[in-house]
Amino acid sequence: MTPLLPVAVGLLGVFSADQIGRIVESLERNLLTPIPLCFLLGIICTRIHGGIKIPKELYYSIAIFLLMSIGFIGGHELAHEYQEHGVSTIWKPALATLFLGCLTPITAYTVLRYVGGMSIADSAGIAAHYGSTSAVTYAVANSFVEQTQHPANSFLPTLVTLLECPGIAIALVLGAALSAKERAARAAAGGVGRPGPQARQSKLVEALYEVMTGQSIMLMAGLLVIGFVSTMFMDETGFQPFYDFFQSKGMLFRGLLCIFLLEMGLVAGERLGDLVKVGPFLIAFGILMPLVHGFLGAWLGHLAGLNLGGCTVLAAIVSSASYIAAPPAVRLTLPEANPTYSITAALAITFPFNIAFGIPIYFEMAKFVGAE
Amino acid sequence: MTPLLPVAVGLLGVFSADQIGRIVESLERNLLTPIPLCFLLGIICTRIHGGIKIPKELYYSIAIFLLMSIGFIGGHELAHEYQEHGVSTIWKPALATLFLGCLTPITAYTVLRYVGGMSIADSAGIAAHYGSTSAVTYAVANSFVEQTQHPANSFLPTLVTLLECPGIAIALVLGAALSAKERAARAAAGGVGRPGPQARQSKLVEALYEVMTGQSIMLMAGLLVIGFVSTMFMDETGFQPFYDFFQSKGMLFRGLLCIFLLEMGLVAGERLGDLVKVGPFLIAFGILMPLVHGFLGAWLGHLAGLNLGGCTVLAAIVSSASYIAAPPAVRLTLPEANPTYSITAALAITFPFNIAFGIPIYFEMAKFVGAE
Amino acid sequence: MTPLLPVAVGLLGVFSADQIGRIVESLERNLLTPIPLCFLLGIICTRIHGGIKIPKELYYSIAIFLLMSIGFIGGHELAHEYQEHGVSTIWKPALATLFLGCLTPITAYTVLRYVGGMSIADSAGIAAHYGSTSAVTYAVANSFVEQTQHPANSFLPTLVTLLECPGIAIALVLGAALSAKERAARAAAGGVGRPGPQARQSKLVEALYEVMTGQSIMLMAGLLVIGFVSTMFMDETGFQPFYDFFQSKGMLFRGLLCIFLLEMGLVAGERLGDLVKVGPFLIAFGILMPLVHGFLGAWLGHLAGLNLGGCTVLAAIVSSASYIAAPPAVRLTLPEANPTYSITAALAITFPFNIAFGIPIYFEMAKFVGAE
Amino acid sequence: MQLYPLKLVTVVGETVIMREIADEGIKFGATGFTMMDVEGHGSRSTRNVMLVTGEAKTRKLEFVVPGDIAVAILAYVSHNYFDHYACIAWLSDVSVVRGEQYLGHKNG
Amino acid sequence: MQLYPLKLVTVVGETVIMREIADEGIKFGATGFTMMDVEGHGSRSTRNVMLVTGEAKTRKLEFVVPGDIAVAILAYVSHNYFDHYACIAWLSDVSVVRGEQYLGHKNG
Amino acid sequence: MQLYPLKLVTVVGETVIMREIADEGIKFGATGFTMMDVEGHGSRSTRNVMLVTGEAKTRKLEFVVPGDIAVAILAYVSHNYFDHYACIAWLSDVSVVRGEQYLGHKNG
Ligand SMILES: Nc1ncnc2c1ncn2[C@@H]1O[C@H](COP(=O)(O)O)[C@@H](O)[C@H]1O
Ligand SMILES: Nc1ncnc2c1ncn2[C@@H]1O[C@H](COP(=O)(O)O)[C@@H](O)[C@H]1O
Ligand SMILES: Nc1ncnc2c1ncn2[C@@H]1O[C@H](COP(=O)(O)O)[C@@H](O)[C@H]1O
Ligand code: NA
Ligand code: NA
Ligand code: NA
Repeated sequence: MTPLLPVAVGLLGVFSADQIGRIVESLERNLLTPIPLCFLLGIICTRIHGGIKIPKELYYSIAIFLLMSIGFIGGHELAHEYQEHGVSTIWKPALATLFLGCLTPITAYTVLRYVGGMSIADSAGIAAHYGSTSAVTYAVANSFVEQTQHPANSFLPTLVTLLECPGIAIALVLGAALSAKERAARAAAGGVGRPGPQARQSKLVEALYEVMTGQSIMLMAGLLVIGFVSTMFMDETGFQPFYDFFQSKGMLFRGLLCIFLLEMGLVAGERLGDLVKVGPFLIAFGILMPLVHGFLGAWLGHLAGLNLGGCTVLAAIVSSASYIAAPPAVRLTLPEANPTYSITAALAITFPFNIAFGIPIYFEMAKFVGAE
Repeated sequence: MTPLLPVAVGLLGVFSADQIGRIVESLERNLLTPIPLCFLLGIICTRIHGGIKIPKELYYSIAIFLLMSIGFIGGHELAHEYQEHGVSTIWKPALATLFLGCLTPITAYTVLRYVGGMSIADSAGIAAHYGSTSAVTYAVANSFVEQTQHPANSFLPTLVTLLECPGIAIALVLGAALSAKERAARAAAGGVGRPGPQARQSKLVEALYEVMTGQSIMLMAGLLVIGFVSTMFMDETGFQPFYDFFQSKGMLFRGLLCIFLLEMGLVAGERLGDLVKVGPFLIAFGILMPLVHGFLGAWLGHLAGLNLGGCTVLAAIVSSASYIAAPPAVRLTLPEANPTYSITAALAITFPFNIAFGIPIYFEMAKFVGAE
Repeated sequence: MTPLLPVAVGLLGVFSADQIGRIVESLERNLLTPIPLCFLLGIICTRIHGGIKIPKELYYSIAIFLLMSIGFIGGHELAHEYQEHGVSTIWKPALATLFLGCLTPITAYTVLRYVGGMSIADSAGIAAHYGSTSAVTYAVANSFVEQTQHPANSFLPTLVTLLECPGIAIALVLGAALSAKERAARAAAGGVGRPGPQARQSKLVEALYEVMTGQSIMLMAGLLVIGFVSTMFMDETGFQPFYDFFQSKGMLFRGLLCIFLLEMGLVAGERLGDLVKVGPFLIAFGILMPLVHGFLGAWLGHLAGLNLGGCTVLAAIVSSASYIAAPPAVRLTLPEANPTYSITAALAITFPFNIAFGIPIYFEMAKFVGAE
Repeated sequence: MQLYPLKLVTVVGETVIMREIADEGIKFGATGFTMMDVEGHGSRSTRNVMLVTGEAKTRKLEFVVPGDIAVAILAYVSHNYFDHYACIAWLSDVSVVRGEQYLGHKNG
Repeated sequence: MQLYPLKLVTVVGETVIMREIADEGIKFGATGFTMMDVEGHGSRSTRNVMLVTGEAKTRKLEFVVPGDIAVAILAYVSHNYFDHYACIAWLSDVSVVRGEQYLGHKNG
Repeated sequence: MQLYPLKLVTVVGETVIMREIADEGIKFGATGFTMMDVEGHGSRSTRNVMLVTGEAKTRKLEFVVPGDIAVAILAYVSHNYFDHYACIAWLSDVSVVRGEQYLGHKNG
């Protein structure tokens, strides 16, 4: 259907029958657990017009908890890593992540604009989503590798934080620059009160600042520092209750993730109806682009020295698309972009694909490139 | 006061002095625990116009958690039961429950219409409430039997789910059918835009579908399946955090139940003022009908092979009245029914009666019919 | 700057270099823990216009949990204390607390009116805040002393409850009485519909009743009774899950306190801008008054027989200012008082000062007066 | 600034019926609606039953529509809900920006 | 469709006083009211103090009433709250379905 | 009871633009505004993107202002948001208590 297809099929094609077998097995192990099943329940409920309604305050509160938890436990583990190895093990993965954060919006834009033939605004808008990351995909991937007894390197939350911003920034600047001419023309015709190029630019700066100081970054980075500092300065008994509260293997994190995924399923279910609207290209894009980005993530992660779990998780977050930070930023700066496209792709295609199939595939990819 | 009285007194009369003594003792053991005491605190607070205000989002979030928890742990226990006995132990209690679900709205309707002399709509509306069930009464009854070291059979949550629908359906269909003539007459006189019998019927179908795919059923049945599947396919370490989160003996379930009951008390307290409005018949109905239904539940439960805890819990849920699923369904399909009657009976009479006195009485009833 | 300064400096001056060293050390130990760090994160986030937004329902729900927890565990410990010592150890601290509750609004009023030269309404309004107490300051102080292995006496939650009301009452009555004349004059000039002295008085009574039956008192006192009763009548296995849920050393309490303090930081951060408006006198007042009140608390607490942790916590709560119960009561009864003054002082000055510096200082004060 | 005179129809009533009224308004030709949670007190408000769910008991619904559609909606509400449900409905005049968009499909 | 001309009184102000105004409106003869949470900004909005509870800082209150009751409510609000509380109040014309129900008991 | 005739400007639109419009209204001279969460349905409401945060997707904004400021706000909204954002805006007449306070600074 698209040039992406052979590439992706190629990526999967290099797996032997044995590896395919293992993928299927870990798919099963992954799918028949409460977290993806709750997502499925949400989708089913929406499709049959069932009555589950998660209050948005609960949903949002869980999001806050998950972000704080990712940050805090990340900071805690980072402190241990730091005490043992200094920054020697961290800087390479950090650089690799930043590089991927800059690369993925550009690959996504190129494919959308030149393969898919979408408008500048739409291409840039969708690229902003795929250049950023989804904290919940991180959480699910992290749960997956912990369950397979291959926990990721401790500093992965740091990488999530690093990955959040640059992709959105690059895509928005790209979109703004490229569509400046078109807009200038329309603005000239438009008349009174219309924001000129300057208003546009100040809006762009504003939107970027808002992404960088947004909820996700502030909570993850903030709690990362807090987790780091408290680990360094507190004794263990004092630290324990905070650790128990936030720990990602604990009952609160896993249980609340179930409720969160239930709501995600409810929302994604509503978007399934839009699949027809977005057309086959975007559906293919929403599945194949993550596979490509995921492979890059696993591969560069391995080169940068991440372990098997770490490569898997990095692949998952690089391949994932943001649906919290990106949408309002794109809406404000690229109003011509149709949000139905980007949200449907990120939420109704890529997210469920990653949760159900992507993560086990990235796990095998990570093994394939040699991570352990 | 009503023919119910002698029946109920009769039911209690068969108890020996010794058994009465044990009822009093287990009343005390039941009443002086945080869950009913929080309910009491709520009532007191409302009566003295105190300032406790539980945000409805918290209350609703706890309801979601409780329903998910009941389902998930039910599914988990069911998987163990199924692995050991297949369906041999389950089908009889399931049939008994369905039978009770069909019987109780009819007994309730009959008593309300012919003993109480209430209108068709009001009788059917209240019967819909008493034909369905209250998940919180289930949770409290379950806590009670666990505290008395007689845990109920594992598949009780399945029975709660089975009990939710048929009672409402039967009562609404009954009410709609019986008052069709009256309505037809009024509709003829009413003029433009008034919904004819067809609109009524489609509304009834809609309301029944809404009850069947409502929040309670979807969450309990959905999580029951999820709990079942994950127990079958996951290893224990992976399953543990989910179990810890949802388990009904755990701190989250019990603690959140306290907060929930506090809010129930606040709401019931407001309704206490309506006791005068509803009159002595409905007050008697709200206490004696549950005793009758409860006895039937304990007895049929025993015949179907439930253990002592199981009979008690079945009695409690059969006797309980719905105040979540039933009210909007009744409001939509039987608009002439006065909601003050049904809600006051369900929430301000039967619910507190069951929480405080009913459950220990059903426990003794279950012993009396021979359950162990 | 004000006569308070020498007094307070004097209080600190009596410490030896060694003690000062220990204060600095425990400051560090206190500051570099998650609870104050989350507060700091909140302040930073607001100052840089970051995007953290805690839904008010989450914030309010945590408040409810904290109040219930303080009460319940207090009642539980009180039951143990009572079983061992009767009321012999409790009545003296209770009297001391009541005395402090009556004294502090008067000292505060006097300083504000005669040293600061503020208006009657403003002085009374602020005094009402400082006469009452902050449950969160209690929670943080309690966490602090538990971390230093000097847990407070079991009945401290009782004292928090006792301290809540009288201060507000005294300040409001004072303010109402003293400004009655001014108001009478203005009311005469004001015309139709203006509430006369009687309306004012009934409003005062109403406001006092509302404070006494408000959320804080009802939840703390109510759960205190529930905790007490359940400890007396339940066996340990039954009690355990409730204990685990509410216990103040547990993960829920500590973890949720982090989220709560984050929101407090967000709110306090917004108020920091008002520091300029309130001027240097009120800033000094917000720091020095608590030191004076704190010293009185530690000292009288010691005389009444409290242990080291108990004296510290009593000092913290006596010195703290209410920002939940007091503001609406003051707003209703003293409308001329400018709420910016009282809220800024209580929330942006005294609360952060206490959390960061006050509590360790009170700990040393308590040692200094001889508590152990 | 070209403004277009239209009608604002406001309905306040118990939650259980409001979604239905909104859908019916669209059928009558309204191009959209705005709905919000409110707290209400009236002569029949005790009829309100959404007691123990996360929903508000009462909701407010607004349509910006041409006069004929406005009257049709009000007639529908009056005939179908006034007898048995707690609700109130009224009409007011508004001048709408680019109001020609809201003339509706008038299939009611 | 018989519509009845009445007045819509709207008051927006800090939460602490709104319940009182609603009760007073009922005393003036309103048959009911509708209240909702809003977010407000005005010249005195920093007076707003419900900072740290679960309540909104500002609320909006509406009465559908006959003209004389409307004026009585506005006068009451103006005299009692405008000096020291953050609030605003206005009046508009509405045509109410079955409006005779809302004429009020006029005991104000 | 002295009442002052002013205009009520109402804007309903997707959350992402509403704060901006409120701020702009103040710049045009409004002395304040009132904003609230609503649920909306219209011709373009699928453009609404605040899907997965705690915020409402749609908000409603009201200004009480003199006629000239009202027109300026409506013109601004119409020119800047009607093409690409889901929103609706209208004007109505109100009589405001102590209305001289809301004449605005007219620096727009
Ligand atoms: N006079 C009124 N002014 C404003 N709102 C009203 C009035 N009367 C009733 N309402 C609203 O309409 C709802 C139903 O009113 P009712 O049918 O009188 O119980 C109430 O819950 C209020 O929200
Ligand atoms: N010009 C205005 N337009 C709309 N609402 C206003 C206006 N001025 C004030 N308000 C509302 O009235 C409340 C109190 O206003 P104020 O007394 O000016 O602080 C504010 O919080 C706003 O919700
Ligand atoms: N005819 C209407 N009546 C009332 N509200 C409307 C109407 N049309 C649109 N709206 C509101 O304006 C928002 C944006 O509308 P639209 O731009 O048509 O998608 C919707 O979400 C509704 O809240
Ligand atoms: Na990505
Ligand atoms: Na039942
Ligand atoms: Na104090």
